[in-house]
Amino acid sequence: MIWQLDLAILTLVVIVGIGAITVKDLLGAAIMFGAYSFMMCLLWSIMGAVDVAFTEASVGAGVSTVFFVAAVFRTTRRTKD
Amino acid sequence: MGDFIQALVAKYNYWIYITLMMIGLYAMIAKNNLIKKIVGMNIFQTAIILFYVSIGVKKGGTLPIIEHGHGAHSHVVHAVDYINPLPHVLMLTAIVVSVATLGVALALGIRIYNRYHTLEEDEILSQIREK
Amino acid sequence: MSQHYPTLLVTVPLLAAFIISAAGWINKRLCFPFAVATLTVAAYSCVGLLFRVLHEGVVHYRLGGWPPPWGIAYYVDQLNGLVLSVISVSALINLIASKRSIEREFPEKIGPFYTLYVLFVTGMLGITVTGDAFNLYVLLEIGSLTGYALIAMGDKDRAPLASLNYLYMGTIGACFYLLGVGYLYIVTGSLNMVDIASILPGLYQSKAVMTAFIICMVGMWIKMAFFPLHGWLPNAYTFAPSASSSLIAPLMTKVMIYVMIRFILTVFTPKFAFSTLAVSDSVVWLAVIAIVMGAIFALAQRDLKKMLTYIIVAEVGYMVGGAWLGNRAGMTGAILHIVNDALMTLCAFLVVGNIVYKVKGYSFEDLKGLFSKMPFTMGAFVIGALSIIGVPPTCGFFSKWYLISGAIQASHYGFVVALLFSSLVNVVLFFRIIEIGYYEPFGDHHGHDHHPEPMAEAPLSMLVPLFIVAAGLVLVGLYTGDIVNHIIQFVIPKGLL
Amino acid sequence: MKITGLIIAVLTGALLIYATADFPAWGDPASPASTHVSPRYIEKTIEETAVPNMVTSVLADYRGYDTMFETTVIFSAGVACFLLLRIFRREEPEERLYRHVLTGVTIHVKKGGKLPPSDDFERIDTEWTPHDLIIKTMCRLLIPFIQLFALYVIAHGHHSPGGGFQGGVMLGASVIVLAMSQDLRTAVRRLREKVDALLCATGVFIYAGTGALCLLLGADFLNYRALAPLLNVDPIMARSHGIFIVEIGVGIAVMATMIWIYSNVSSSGKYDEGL
Repeated sequence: MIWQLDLAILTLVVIVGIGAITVKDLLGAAIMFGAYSFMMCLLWSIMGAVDVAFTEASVGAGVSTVFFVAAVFRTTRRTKD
Repeated sequence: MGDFIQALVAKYNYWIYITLMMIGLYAMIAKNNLIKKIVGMNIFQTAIILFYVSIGVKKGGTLPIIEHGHGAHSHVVHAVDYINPLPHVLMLTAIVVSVATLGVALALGIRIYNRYHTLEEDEILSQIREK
Repeated sequence: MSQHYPTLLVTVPLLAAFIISAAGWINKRLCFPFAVATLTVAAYSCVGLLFRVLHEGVVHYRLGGWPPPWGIAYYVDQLNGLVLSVISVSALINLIASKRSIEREFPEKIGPFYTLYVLFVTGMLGITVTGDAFNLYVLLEIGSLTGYALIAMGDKDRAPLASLNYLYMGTIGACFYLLGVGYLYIVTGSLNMVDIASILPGLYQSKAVMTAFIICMVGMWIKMAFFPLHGWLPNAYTFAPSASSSLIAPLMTKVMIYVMIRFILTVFTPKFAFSTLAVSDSVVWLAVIAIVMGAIFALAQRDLKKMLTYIIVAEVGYMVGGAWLGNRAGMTGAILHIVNDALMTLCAFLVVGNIVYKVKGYSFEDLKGLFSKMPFTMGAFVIGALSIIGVPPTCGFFSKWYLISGAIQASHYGFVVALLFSSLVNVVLFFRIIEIGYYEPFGDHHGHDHHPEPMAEAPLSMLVPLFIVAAGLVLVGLYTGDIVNHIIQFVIPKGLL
Repeated sequence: MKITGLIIAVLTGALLIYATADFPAWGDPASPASTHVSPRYIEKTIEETAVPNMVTSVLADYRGYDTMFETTVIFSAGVACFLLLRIFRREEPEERLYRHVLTGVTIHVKKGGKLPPSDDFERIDTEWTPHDLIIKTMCRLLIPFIQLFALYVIAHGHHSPGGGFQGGVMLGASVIVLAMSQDLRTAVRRLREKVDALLCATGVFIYAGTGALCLLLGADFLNYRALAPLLNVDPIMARSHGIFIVEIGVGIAVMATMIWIYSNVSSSGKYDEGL
């Protein structure tokens, strides 16, 4: 394990996570969430959980984000917080 | 120095999982927008998955796939050489559960939007009260 | 086949759910007979399993043939058997009773509705029968997801939002439970309940075990709507379609109470829950607040269904308080009340279903003159009301009796007072409804021309199941002694006095 | 509400951090989690199931019962989305857009209006995205390769990361990509809603049915050993093949459900104009 990379991704995950819930645009939040899932997937493959990382890459960063974007497309991008 | 960094990384992992969990929980309780709450819900669930995956980590262990090939059956497999696979299995289930919950939550959100034309909880509640 | 009862009662509904789902696309009329047949088989297996447990003692079943800590195992004792029978029988009765209203409310989507109905029952049965902590989480999610969808099909304006709020709270609850299981796993390395219980005694002082216990309990309390965490329940159950509310209201909260009792009794022995952690007194006080607040909120309501949901909140307080009194009588009362409250809630919500079917409303205004319009339905309602109040010989009296004697034994007089207060409030609540229904004439309040007929009773397919439940209330009351002596007393460990 | 949320989050966080003090050291090979139950999975997986990827063997065999319900969770989510969103009453939309293929001219057709039958026009979504030949062609080219890789992932799950879920999600994603690059109607023409729903039920039925078959053959539920006489192999290989059968079931169910949820969510149940 490369600990510098691990620390960097762990920090980034928190930043992207906070970004996803604070950004004032739902489409932005959906994309941020996709980035968050992808960081998580990297983190898990660093930890050796390849199957979980694979699933997260296809489910979390892939299909979940598409669902979010589809739902935002069907509703609205507006958000107050 | 190496030990210290290892310890820092070790603790850092747990702290990060707890921080992410707090972010998710806070978003689910405090946010006003229904989709934002769903984003928070997913962050919350992913944080728990991170926690489980960290349980499975084993220093000096490799991926949970046994090296095999011709004649590989002869060598003995030792548990210390491989990462614990059980948490990974549990978390595959948890990921699938989280995407299922996400689907249902978004379907409900769309139904609410079609009826009230907003996703802000306070605006919906005031529309309900006006009636 | 009888050695396979433990798995049949889960997998038969599961397999049938897929067939029903496919049948919904081919011929909608096939769905209902399939669902009834399935739940009949499940109920038969559950009752058969209960009798087997009574004769032979604890039943073990290995899924996939793997021995317990490695594979998933079923562990069925008298407590599981009892709760399983109650779940499957009440789901079957409700299915038959609500056929008409389902067909009227969702004519196009009968197939998916029955699919989710059967899957919900599968989830509840699976939670109850399983002996594996993680398997419980997965089944809990099946029960919850199907529950959200069933609830959201109700009132067009309010139900989706109520269901979404339930989803948020339910997900937090389930995730807390999952987190607690993770904490247990990190210190014990096992997921099997019996195996965890054998490892835990050496770890009682560990902070991780204590946190695991607290987190699991909070998760379950959210799911069962224990007082400060009950916010989702009233709206969700009120705005649900009548078929779903009479399915979910009796089962979901009761099953979660079963899980709580299972965790206290089997996973973390009573010694840990009641002695090592000195919180049982505060939990009973929380239960006292739950009962009092539930009763007060119920008084403030102006419609029948919402009033009943707040009564459920108070009843959850009864059971949590009884379980946490930490003595034999209290625990007996809590377990007995799981059975009784499931039947009472089923009876009350079936009555609401009949009223909604005929009157198309459930506010107090709609109840005027109902005793002359629907005498049989209201007759069953009176029996249910007597049982909720706690009048002998209905079953509600006996569980309340055990709860009160447990509270006196633990010298917890606050709980006694709360129980009596809630009974008094229930008297007021139900007599107010009986008064409206009996004395006030059927009003022409709907605006449109609605000529009150002398009698417009619900169809027989809705009345007969209701009568069966009402008779069950009295029968369970009369046979309370047998239930306690032959079933419940084996469940409670000898150490608990 | 913000303050309450903050307080609850901080309290929960504090409780959890307090508990980490008694955790075994991070990555400790001697921790209970690494020594109590899991060693058997690692050491015996080849011997007992003939599957080198332990995650697959634990997922589909040792804890196969969990996985069956996990697939059921996905299935119930699909049915739930359908129940919540699908609208069968087909209302004529206010306005439909058609594009003349050769010239790129867009024609608005009001409610009730009709276009002369001709192959020169193609229907486009009202929330119009400019016609982009590059995206459409690239996606069409990519889709077969995505599907091929997905099948590989399902089939090779015994030896490498992957399996029914990942492969199923990717198969679903290939159809979703088609729906996004062309339009929803094109994707639905390829995979009808009824077929999709039936596939969804069939996939999970394969899983649970395999379990029930073992039951009928006299063993415990999901004990694939019982399949040995049927498959004409020894009991250990029967476990391996049993895992493969249920992985296929999982793949079908997950693929169909992902498409089902996507179509319902992106068209809010109308199955007409999607993302």
